Formats: sequence, C-alpha cells, structure tokens
Amino acid sequence: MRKGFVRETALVLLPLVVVLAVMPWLYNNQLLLLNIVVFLVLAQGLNLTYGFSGYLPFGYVGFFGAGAYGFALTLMHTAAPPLLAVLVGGVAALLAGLVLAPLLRLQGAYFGLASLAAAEALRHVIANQDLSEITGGPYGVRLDVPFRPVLTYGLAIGILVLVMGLVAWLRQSRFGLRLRAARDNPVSAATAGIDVVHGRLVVWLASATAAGLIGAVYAWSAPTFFPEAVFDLSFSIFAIVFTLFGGAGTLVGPVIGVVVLYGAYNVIGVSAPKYFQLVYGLLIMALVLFFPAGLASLAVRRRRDG
Amino acid sequence: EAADAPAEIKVGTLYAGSGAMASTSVPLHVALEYWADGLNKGGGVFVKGFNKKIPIKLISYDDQSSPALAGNLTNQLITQDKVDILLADSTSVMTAASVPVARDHKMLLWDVTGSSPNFFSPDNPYIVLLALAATDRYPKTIADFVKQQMPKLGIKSVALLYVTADYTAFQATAVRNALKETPEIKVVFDRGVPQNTSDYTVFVNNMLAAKPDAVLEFGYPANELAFLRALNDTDSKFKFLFTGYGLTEQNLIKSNGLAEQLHHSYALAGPGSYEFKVNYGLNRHQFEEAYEHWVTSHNIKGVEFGYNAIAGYQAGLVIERSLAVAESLDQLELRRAAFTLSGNLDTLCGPFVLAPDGSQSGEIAPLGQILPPAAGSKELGLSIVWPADLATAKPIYPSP
Amino acid sequence: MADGARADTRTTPPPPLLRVTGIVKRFGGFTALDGIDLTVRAGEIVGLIGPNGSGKTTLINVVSGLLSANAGEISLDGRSLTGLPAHRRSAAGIGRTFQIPKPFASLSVRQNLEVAARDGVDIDAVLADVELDRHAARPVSDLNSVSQKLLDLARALVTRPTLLLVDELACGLNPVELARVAERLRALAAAGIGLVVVEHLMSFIDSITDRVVVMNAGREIFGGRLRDAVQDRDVVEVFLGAPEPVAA
Amino acid sequence: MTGLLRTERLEAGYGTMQVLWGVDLNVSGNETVVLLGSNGAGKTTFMKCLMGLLPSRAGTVTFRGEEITGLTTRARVERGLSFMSELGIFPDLSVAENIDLGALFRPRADAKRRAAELFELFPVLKEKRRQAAGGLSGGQRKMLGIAKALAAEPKLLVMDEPSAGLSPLFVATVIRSLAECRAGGLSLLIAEQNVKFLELGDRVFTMEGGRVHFGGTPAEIQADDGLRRAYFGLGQDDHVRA
Amino acid sequence: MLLYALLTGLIFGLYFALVGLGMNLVFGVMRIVNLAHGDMLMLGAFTAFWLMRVAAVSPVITVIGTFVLFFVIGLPVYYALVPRLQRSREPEMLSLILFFGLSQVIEAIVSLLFGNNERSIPSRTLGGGPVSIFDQTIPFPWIYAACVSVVIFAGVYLYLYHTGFGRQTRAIMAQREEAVTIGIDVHRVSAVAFGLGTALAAVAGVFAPFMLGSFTPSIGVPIDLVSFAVVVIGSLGNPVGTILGGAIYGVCLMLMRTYFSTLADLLPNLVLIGVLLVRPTGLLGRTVRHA
Ligand SMILES: Nc1ncnc2c1ncn2[C@@H]1O[C@H](COP(=O)(O)OP(=O)(O)OP(=O)(O)O)[C@@H](O)[C@H]1O
Ligand SMILES: Nc1ncnc2c1ncn2[C@@H]1O[C@H](COP(=O)(O)OP(=O)(O)OP(=O)(O)O)[C@@H](O)[C@H]1O
Ligand SMILES: [Mg+2]
Ligand SMILES: [Mg+2]
Repeated sequence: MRKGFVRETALVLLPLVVVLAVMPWLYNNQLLLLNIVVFLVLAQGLNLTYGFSGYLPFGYVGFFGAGAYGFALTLMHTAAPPLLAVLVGGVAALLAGLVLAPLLRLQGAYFGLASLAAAEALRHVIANQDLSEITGGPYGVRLDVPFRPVLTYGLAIGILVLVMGLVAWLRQSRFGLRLRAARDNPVSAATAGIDVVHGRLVVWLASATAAGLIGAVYAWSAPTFFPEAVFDLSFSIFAIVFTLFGGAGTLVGPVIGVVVLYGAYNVIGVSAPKYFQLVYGLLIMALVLFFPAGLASLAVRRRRDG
Repeated sequence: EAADAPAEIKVGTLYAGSGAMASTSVPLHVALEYWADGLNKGGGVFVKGFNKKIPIKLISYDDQSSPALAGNLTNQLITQDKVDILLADSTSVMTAASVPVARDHKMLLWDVTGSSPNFFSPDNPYIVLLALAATDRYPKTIADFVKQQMPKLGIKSVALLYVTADYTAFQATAVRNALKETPEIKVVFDRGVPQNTSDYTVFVNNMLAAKPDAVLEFGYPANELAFLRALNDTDSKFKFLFTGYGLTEQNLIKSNGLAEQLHHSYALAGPGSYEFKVNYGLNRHQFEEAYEHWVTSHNIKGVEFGYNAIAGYQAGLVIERSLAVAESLDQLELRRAAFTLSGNLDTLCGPFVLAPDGSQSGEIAPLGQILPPAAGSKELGLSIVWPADLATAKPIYPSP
Repeated sequence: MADGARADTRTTPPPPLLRVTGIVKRFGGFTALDGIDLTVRAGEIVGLIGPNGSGKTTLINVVSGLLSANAGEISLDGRSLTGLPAHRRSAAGIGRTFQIPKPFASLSVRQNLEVAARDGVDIDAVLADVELDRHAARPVSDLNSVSQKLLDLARALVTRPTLLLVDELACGLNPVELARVAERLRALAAAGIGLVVVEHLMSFIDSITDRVVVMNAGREIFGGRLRDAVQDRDVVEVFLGAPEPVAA
Repeated sequence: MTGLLRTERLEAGYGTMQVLWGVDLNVSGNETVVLLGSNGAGKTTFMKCLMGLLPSRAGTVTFRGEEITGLTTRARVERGLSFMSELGIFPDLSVAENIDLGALFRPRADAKRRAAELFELFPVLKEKRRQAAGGLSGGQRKMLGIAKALAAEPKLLVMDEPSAGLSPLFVATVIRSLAECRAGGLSLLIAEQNVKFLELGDRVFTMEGGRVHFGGTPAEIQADDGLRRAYFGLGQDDHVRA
Repeated sequence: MLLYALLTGLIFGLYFALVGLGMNLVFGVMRIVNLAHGDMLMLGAFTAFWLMRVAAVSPVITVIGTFVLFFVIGLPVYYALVPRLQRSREPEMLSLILFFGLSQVIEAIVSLLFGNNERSIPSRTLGGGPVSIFDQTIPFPWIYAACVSVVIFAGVYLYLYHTGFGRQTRAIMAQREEAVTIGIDVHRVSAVAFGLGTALAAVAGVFAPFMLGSFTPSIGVPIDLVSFAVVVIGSLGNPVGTILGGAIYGVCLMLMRTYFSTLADLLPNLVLIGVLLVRPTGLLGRTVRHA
C-alpha cells in the first residue's frame, strides 16, 4: 500500500512539480503557467469527488468563485494579509461545501445539475445590486494587492501538491478503496460496514476546499474581476472535460487531460484564432470518438500489454 | 536613427469570436482590421520616434468571451508576441482581465470600451480609455436632462428599468440620483433585471400598470431588442421613452424590424447616430460607407455598423495619432503622447479628453429624440434636445 | 421486559442474540411486514421461508438497516439497533448477503473483501473457502451470478458478523456446491454465529436449520421444526402447494 | 419430430476468455430439452449466443431450417425464438407494461388475450399489475420474467434457471403452465438445477467446461446414479429428510 | 399582475417544456447528456429566420419543414456519434465531452457563416396582434408557440404510448439490456429518438425569436441550462414530467419577474434545488428498490 503511494508520487507528482517549477525560466507567459496549475488543481479536485465518490458537480465553479470572493471580500473589508485571505477563500468554499452537503443525497445527473443551480444561485447572490456595498455586486471588485507572481505561482503549486497528494493517498489507502466501493454500490457498501455518507462528505469538502483555495490564488493574480468572470461556467466544463478525458480516479489522468487538452486549447487559440472554437470542438470530438477510454487508460493498457 | 526602427509595429488585441460578448466584440474588431489595413496600404503608420512610416501588424486572439482566457492571451501578447501596442477586448467584463496583466508588465493598455471606474486609479499609469466616457460620467446628459428639463415638460412620474450589470446599473444610478434632487418627479417603478433577460413583456406590463409619464430603460443591445419587442408585442406606448441603445445600435434594431418602436423615443446620441465633427480621419458618413464596403468585400457575415464599429475605428485613430507624437515606443511615452491629444482631438465619439487617471471624460453623447422618417425617406430622423448648446430642436412631448 | 428476561437467566437459556419485535413495514399503502417477531440465538440457524413476496427479504432489509421500519424494535445482544444506519449495524455485528448479488463492480474479487474486512481477518482463507481464490485478481464483472453470490457471502464473513442474514444463496448452486455451502454455514453456527437463512430449497433448509419461521403476507404463520411445518395445513396451502413427502 | 434448433461447433467467450468450446445441440419441434451444468459451465453464455446477444466466434446456429448465426436478436425473435434471462424485467415499467412488451412483436389482439391468460395463471402479478416491476420481490420478478417470455408466444422458449428463487408452490405452477404451453406446440430449452424440471424434459443434456453431452431421457438420468449425484445431489429429491 | 404572471408563466412553461422535451427524450433513451441541444435549437432559430424572414414562408410550413428537416439531420448525427460512444466504458459521462465538442463546432460554424449578431423576427410574421385572455394582453406569437407546444406534446405522447416504435422507445428507456434481449433493435429506435429530439429542439428554435426576444449563435449554453432545469425538476427520462417541470419553472420565473425582478434568475435555481431535496429524482421520479 505504502509502496504504491511512493511509486505514484515519484512517477507522477514529483516530475510534474519539477517541470512546473522550471517552466517559468523556459516560458514567460506566467499567467498561462498559473492557469495551467489552476486547471490542474480544478481537475484533480473534481477527481476527488468524481473519481472516488462518483459525484460529478457541474457547478464545481461555485467553489472556485466562493474562494475568489472569500479572498476579495477579506481584503476589501479587513486588513488581513493576502496569504491569510487565501485561507479564508478556502474556508469560504469549505463552508459552501458544507451548506451544499445535503445535495449528496442526489444521484447522477440530478446531483450534477443541482450543484450547478447552487453555483448559479451563489453567483446571483453575490452579483446582486443590493449587496454591492459588501460584495461589489454587478460592479465587480478591484483589489489593491501586491503583484507577486512567484508567490502566487508557488502557492498554486503548493495547493496542487496537496490535492494530488490526497488523490495519491486515496488511491492506495483503505479509505480510498472504501470510497470506490461505496461509489460502485452504496447499498452493499453500507452493509459491509462502510460509512458511505461520511466518506463522500470528506472528499466533497476536500474537493470544495481545493477549488476555493485555488480560486483565491486566481483572484490574487487577476485582482480586477466581475462576478461572471470567477463564476464562469467554462471552469466547470473544462475541469470536467479534462478529468474525464484523462481518466478519473487516477493520479496521472487529470494531469494528462489538462496538459493535452488545455495545451491544445492554448496552442489552437494562439495559432488559429479565427477557427479556434471550431478546431477545438472537432479535436474534442475526435478524441472522444477515437480514444473513448481516455488517454491515461491508453497508457495503462500499453503497460499491461507490454 | 532610422536604422534601429522595427520592421513592423505590433498591435495586439483580443476579441470574442464566440460567446456572450461576441456580438459587441466582433464589429469592433472588424473596424480595427479595417483601420490597420488602410494604414498599411498607405505604407504603414507614421512613428515620430523613428520618423518614418512603419507597417502595422495586427495580432488578434479570440478569447471566446472567457475572462480567464483573456488574461492568458493578454499575457501572451505581451510576453510572447512582444507587442508594442496592447488593446483590450471590448466590454468591461473582458477588459477587467487585461487591466492587471498590463499593469504588472508595465504595458499601456489601450482600453477601447471598458469603462468601469474600477479600472482607473491615480497610481496606475498603464491604461487609457479611448472610445467611451467612463461609466460614472457617461450618463451625464440624460441625468442633467432629467433634472433640468423633465419638470418643465410636465413629467410627474418616472419608471426605471435597467439591467443589473455594471454599465447599465451605473447609468440607472446616475438617473436615480438626479431624480432624488428633483422632488417634483416621483419614481413609480424602479426595477433591475438580470442581464440575460430576453423577454420583457412582464416588465412592460407591470410598468404600464404603474402609469409613468416617462420610461427610462437601460440595457445591452440584446436586452434592448427584447424590450422594444415587448413594446411591439403588447402594443404599448409611453409619453416619454428613453432607451440605452436606441441610437447607437439603430441599425441592429432596424434590421430586426423594430424601428417603429423608436419613433419619438429618446436615446443618447452616441457616435453611431450623431455626427460629431472630427478633426482627424473619416467623418461618420464616410466611415459607415467604408466600413460596410469592407465588410461586404471581405465577406464578413452578421456584422452591423454601429457604435462598436466606430469605437474600434476611433481607437485606431487615437493610437495612430499618438504614435505620430510619441518620441519612442516606451509605454509611458505612449501614454504621454495620448495625453497630448487630450482636448485636441475631435473624434467620432466626441471630444477626446482624458482625466489624469487615464479615464475618458469627453465623449459624452448628447440626448437625441428619434423622429419618424420624413416623407419619402426610409431613414429615421433625429433631433438633438440636450445639452442646450448642441440642441437642434425642442423635445416633442408627449410623443404623438 | 429486557430486565425481566435477564433476571431469569438461571432458569432459561441465554438471552437471544437477535430480538425483533412487532416490525411493521409499509410501502405506500401496501403492508409488507405486519407485526413480525423473530429471535435468533447465538449458534442457531433459523430458516426463514415462505411464498414469494411474503416479506422475507424485506425483513432482512429492515434488520440490516437498509429500510427503516414503521414500527417495531430490533436489538442485538441486548443493544437496541432501532434507528441505527446500516454501516453501524454492520459494525455491531450484522452481516448479510443479497438475493440479487451486489458486488463492487470496479474492484477486483480480492478488493471486494479487502474493503469490508475487519482487522486481522485472513482474506485469502475466506476466498479459498468459497473457492474464489483462483479469481482473486480478476474484476468481479468476470464472475457469473453464482460466484457473485458466493462473493457476497465471503464479503459478509470478513466483517466478522455475530449474526449472519443469508438471502437465497442456494439457488443456482449445484448439489456438490450446495453441500459445501451447507457445511460452511453449519460451521459458522458451530462457531457461535447466529444465522437467518432464507431459502426455497427445502432439502437445503432441512440440512442446516434447527428451526424455521414460515411467513405469509408479512406475518408469521408457523414457527418450529421444518418437519412439523411441512405437515401444517396453512403452510402447505400457501407455500408448498402439495404436502411434501417426508422420507422416513 | 422435426429439427427446430441446431447448433454446430458453437464457440464464444468474453474478451480473451473463451467459454464455449464447440457446442453441438439440437432441439426438435414440440420438445423440451433440459440443460444441466455446474456453476460456470457456460449455460448462460450459450443461451446468449443463441439469441445473438453475444457474438459467436465460430460455428453455426440453425433455426427452423434457416441459418441464423449472424442475425440480430430482433430477427431471431421475429422468427420465433424467445429468451427469459436470469433477471430479465423492466424495473421502471409497471407489471402490465412488462408483459405487454413481452408481446411486442405480436399482433395487438393476440397480445391482449395472452396477457389476460397470463394474469389468470399468475394472480400475484395481476394484483400488482399497475405497480413498478422494480418493487417486486425476487420470486415475483422471476414470475414476471416467465410471464413476459410466455407472452411472446414463441416457437422455442429459451429459459435460464426459471425456478431460481421461486417457492415450491410457484415452481409447481410454472411447471404446470409450461407443460400446458408445450401441449400447445411450444418447444423449450431450459437451463436448470431443480430436479422437478426434469419431469418436464424429453431429453437432458449436460454441460461442462463449455462442451455439451447428451445425457439421456429424464428417466435414464434418474436411473443413472452418477449423473444424479453430479447434478441433483446425494440421491435426494428436493424433499425433506427426516 | 398576479394573473398575468400566472398566465404568461404557464405559456412560457409550455414553451420551456418544449425546449426540454427533446433533451429528455435523448437522455432517457440513450443516457446522453446532450450539451448540443441548445445549439440544435439555435440552428432551428436560424432556419426559421431564413424561411420566415427572408423567404417569407408561412409559419405552419416553417414549423413542419423545420421538424422534418432536423429529424432527417438527426439520424446521421446519431449514427456518426452515438454507437461509437456507447462502445466506450462510461458513455454517459463521455457524452458530456462529446456533445460539448459538438456544440462548440456548431456554434463556431454558424458564427463563421452568419456572424454573431442578434437576430429576431417581427411578431407580425406569425400573423395577428396581441390577444386578450382574461383581460390580459398576450402577444400572439406566445399563444402560437404554446399551442404548437401542446400539439407536439400530444404527438409525442401518442407516439410513445400508442405506437409500436414508441413502446420500444419506452422499453429502452426502462432498461436497455433487457430491451435488447426481447429483440428490440436499439440503434434503430434510438436513432429515431435522437432525430425526434433534434427535431423538437429545432421546432422550439423556430419560436425562440418570439419567446426569447432575439438569438445569436451563442444562445446554446443558456438554453441548455434552462432545459436541464426543466427536465430535472420533472424527472429525467419522463416526458410527462418535463411538461410539469416546464410549468413550474415558467410560473416561478414570471412570478419572480413580477415581484422581485432582480432575483428573477435566482429563484428557478432555488426551486430546482428545493424540488430535488424533497424528491431526489424529480417530481415524477420513481424511487427504486435497492435490495
Ligand atoms: N421497495 C418496494 N416498493 C414496493 N413494494 C415492495 C418494495 N419492497 C418490497 N415490496 C413488496 O413487499 C412484498 C415483500 O417483498 P419481499 O422482497 O420481502 O418478499 P420475499 O419474501 O423476499 O419474496 P421472494 O421469496 O420472492 O424473494 C412484495 O409483495 C413486494 O412487492
Ligand atoms: N460478462 C462476462 N465477462 C467475462 N466473463 C464472464 C462474463 N459472464 C460470464 N463469464 C464467465 O464465463 C463462464 C461461464 O459463465 P456462464 O454464466 O455462462 O455460466 P453458467 O453455466 O450459466 O453458470 P451458472 O450456473 O452459475 O449460471 C464463467 O467462468 C464466467 O465467469
Ligand atoms: Mg426475497
Ligand atoms: Mg447462468
């Protein structure tokens, strides 16, 4: 058990962190690098709930937005330092996760859509004009935080390490195995003595917190924003697409998903802006149709055959 | 000196080729392409620093209406493409993503229509607003009109209907504040609606029930269409009707068959409709013709001439003029150059006046009243009713 | 009540392992269990039989905590279980199998047991016991339905239950396998586990049970030895269809 | 008796695992064939293969003189084959709808008449006709599965363990009704473990390790101590020992 | 005002139900979350725009023509995408990605060909001015759309419950494997259902300019969200539920617009969550027996 954990972190997490750490010297679009880490965290965070408990929250961006606003409101209304505000962002998302915990009663698409509705509801509350004194409402927020590219990037990588460490641990631990059992069949899991509700809640909250923390870091790096920017549904869609494409429940899958798909996204965006949407859409369709099991499983299959 | 001149001036910009912002962003971007192409046909843009004409290379990326992507791509333009001139995408939501990036990289952001006051502060020199007065100043004419003229017209009650987004809510607030200072007028209806509201019938109905003398409506073009449609569908008429885009997006409204609803209504006569005198570049009529010719000859579909087109062109002109004064391509020098134009450049959007923080305080549109087409004509008429120094006619009230 | 029972320990056999009293379970307007009582002692195998739809599975569901009863009490070893969720009941010592097996489909056969196993349980021994050791590394989807049932049983066993509820394990097994399973269940009882076995195969029930409870329409219609049950008019009418010949 | 169904050297499997290793079996018109076999012998696999639910890898299936090896399930059903799988019902539909769907490819009038007959046969189902089939007990589901298969009025009904989970009374009912159907011209291929079904059979085949052997008539099986032991236990009927 | 809100709420509810119906059908039969549903609707709107606005074709013919056209378009789309998808391990989840891609492609092609402008069709194109019902003035196109919706519901109901193909469709919805076992040709039936889903989206699109004010190539995603909500409130895979879901959604929306317009977008979301917390599988969902 322990061995698998070490192996996976050594094979996946360590190289990834090294590459991410040296990237700024090779490529100086820091924001793109940061966004890659943001999507890595979102994809792995989603992987926590979907890969281990089978819950696919379409409204995952709600936690991201909660984190961003948690960060922003702390800075707007208190004298707290940004680092503390990042923590507050995580806590805000954690609380949102707790409030939404009853949704875990739902299944499949019902859960997915209910979480989406919840994210939308949160956005409408924050963007409500009557609350503009507090949240900035539709006028958005402007934060006067010092620009610290190295710190924010490092912080994002730190969050990524935490989330991926958690994923790696879940993959090897008995707790993770129990989660997967509960995902397969909650009824027999319960009769086998597994506390299904507790397990789900733990990964759900971990997943929410991850999104909140990274949302806060994102807000730090893009300190002028409107509600629609941090509650943009495409965060959810992308995190889902990347995770599913790479292979949920694995450590390397979401990484591959982000690198391949988000990489392609940015390459196409820069090289063929006129046909951006078209080419990207076709690419996604082709990948699903020709690699239906995701790229990670392809790698796994190779290894097994070889 | 000319030896170290660059082979081209790189102008980088973003546009939304798809998603919610596409319909405003694309016409603007098309105008920029038109502008750059025109310059290049004449050998490029004259750059004072090198004392010669240098071709322009327009580098444009599609941000798909996603602010996160816009941030990335702004960074891409700065760090990879190393553009000399950095333009933001249209609308405040998209511009917001570029503002901090530009500032962090000490690049001047040529902000075309991102007019949120949030973007401007004395300690950030890296932004200038080009084609629209900042949101807190833009509604000045209508607010003044409300205060000074409405009571004279005998208007006693007003209904406000606005989209609860940055730009529109700001305007409504300006009007509401003006009304607070005007005790003889009562606000009988004051409603914010979500931006994606596409059906206004319920609101129109409720507004009718409040029996206001005057109705002021602020929305984005899509809301405007929906609002006028609702008036049309319910056969509603008001004695005084103000719409946010009745003049600036008149072509769009016309092409959707809703022109009749605008008869005798009021709107800010933005550059799409009001002919500001220009002291540089094409006048409105010439530009419209040129733009439409460009659009058809390049086989571009579904793009209307309107405010956004003018804003794009005007942004180009300001840049062009700034380069003609700037001693170098240094970003703060460019800013200084832009400020030399302030008060001296008359544009299609009105007089170009920069506030010290880089926001725009000229380019405030007069209030116009839209008139039915004159006999034998298909074009709607227009009279300017406010401010007094620009007025060409008295408001016709109540509308017949 | 419980105190009274305790006071009598010297004169009566030890208190029952499982005590179920007055269970009522309704689905909408339909009453599936209508005041059922059941007691099981440690080391005892009770056969729960009755016609299809008489409520046997429902009773097991209620006892194992998958359904909550509309009325009635359940206690294990003197501790009330009423209102406890299923996983707590498992922890308290209740294990069960399912009439339609419910494996963890994405896990391997061995992992199916690992998740459920209490500390110190020899998983491989249990697997060997149900003859699934050959398939230990295979995904459960490779198993046919009978093997999945045996896996269900194995999974219940690795939780170290004190009370095991077995819902129709025998159907689909061939006689050789049946005999082995019967032997296995008797061994469990001998080790002190109480068992409730639901089955339609009378020979199988006969080979393992001390006592049967016959249910019909949510009520108990007979309690006692199977050989007496097969002579009972009601039981014959609703359940057996014809008097079962009893080999002398 | 005319040849109704014949398989020759039928092979099939899942992924890399081959399960059937050349199955030869025939069923004649108006005949009942019982297939005995231990757990995992491949009975279910064979039946799926007959129905076209699992592609065969080699061999042929002939039905009423026509080769149907490559045909879709639909085509086979239309030709008069019908299958009752181990747990085959539509849980979200009502009991009545389930039976209705069993007769999907029958003329409406026939289907109505048949449904009425089946409800007579299984009063429990009639009682619950409007309820969702998913709420039925295990045995009730089985009954519904049988009723649904019978509703199709096929030429040959293939049944996978029809008695599993049925209480003795209902086993008797099912056997009786199958016997009736047989009198009406139905042929049956039944995979079973329950000795009572042996009475129904004309011939018995045994299946081991993906191969099939002719076992004999039921009487012969009963008489053959070895076979009896192998398939029905230690000389016991399903009766209570004293 | 209350009466008006209720009345228009019901009318919009019927329309929203039409918007969601096709998506629900496709989900029910194929377990596919069709993120391209809104884009099909958008294509229908463009078709109507060309037919009615440019070619001046009559509304009735436009509706029928669009229906037939998109039904026919749906069939090859089904065969090109779905069977392949279903051979994968997690078709339901992968469908999200595949149809997200499809929706991107459709939106991109339409924007490239026709631009991103708002488009609408004058109400008079459908004939008739405002109609008065219970003293309330309702735009004629709304009534028209509601009536067409009702006719289509009736048609879909008849199809599902009174035709052989419809019964096969319901069988597949109930349990795909068992449907195969009883001999249903799953692909043929699913293809028809997909064609039908596409056609329903497109017909809803014909009325989009009237009900939604205007349309652009980008309306797909917002439409998807509305139809999701409607479908889920009423229960996935249950067409009757969709009508109920539409009605609830429509009435809530209009009531909010009337009384708390700034929160008009908040309430439907809360209703969705509320309904699901009380009934986790939607209003008409069946609770399944687990053991
Ligand atoms: N979730 C449910 N919804 C509706 N009815 C149910 C539900 N669960 C059980 N029932 C009904 O309760 C009765 C008892 O069912 P149960 O499964 O307990 O029977 P059983 O004795 O186990 O029968 P079998 O021997 O066939 O397995 C049946 O009539 C069944 O239809
Ligand atoms: N879907 C499947 N995938 C992989 N292997 C399978 C699958 N279904 C069955 N098998 C394997 O094929 C073999 C034959 O199984 P089959 O179900 O045909 O046996 P059976 O004779 O019907 O047994 P039983 O009497 O237990 O029902 C078994 O070893 C089983 O593990
Ligand atoms: Mg049962
Ligand atoms: Mg079998």
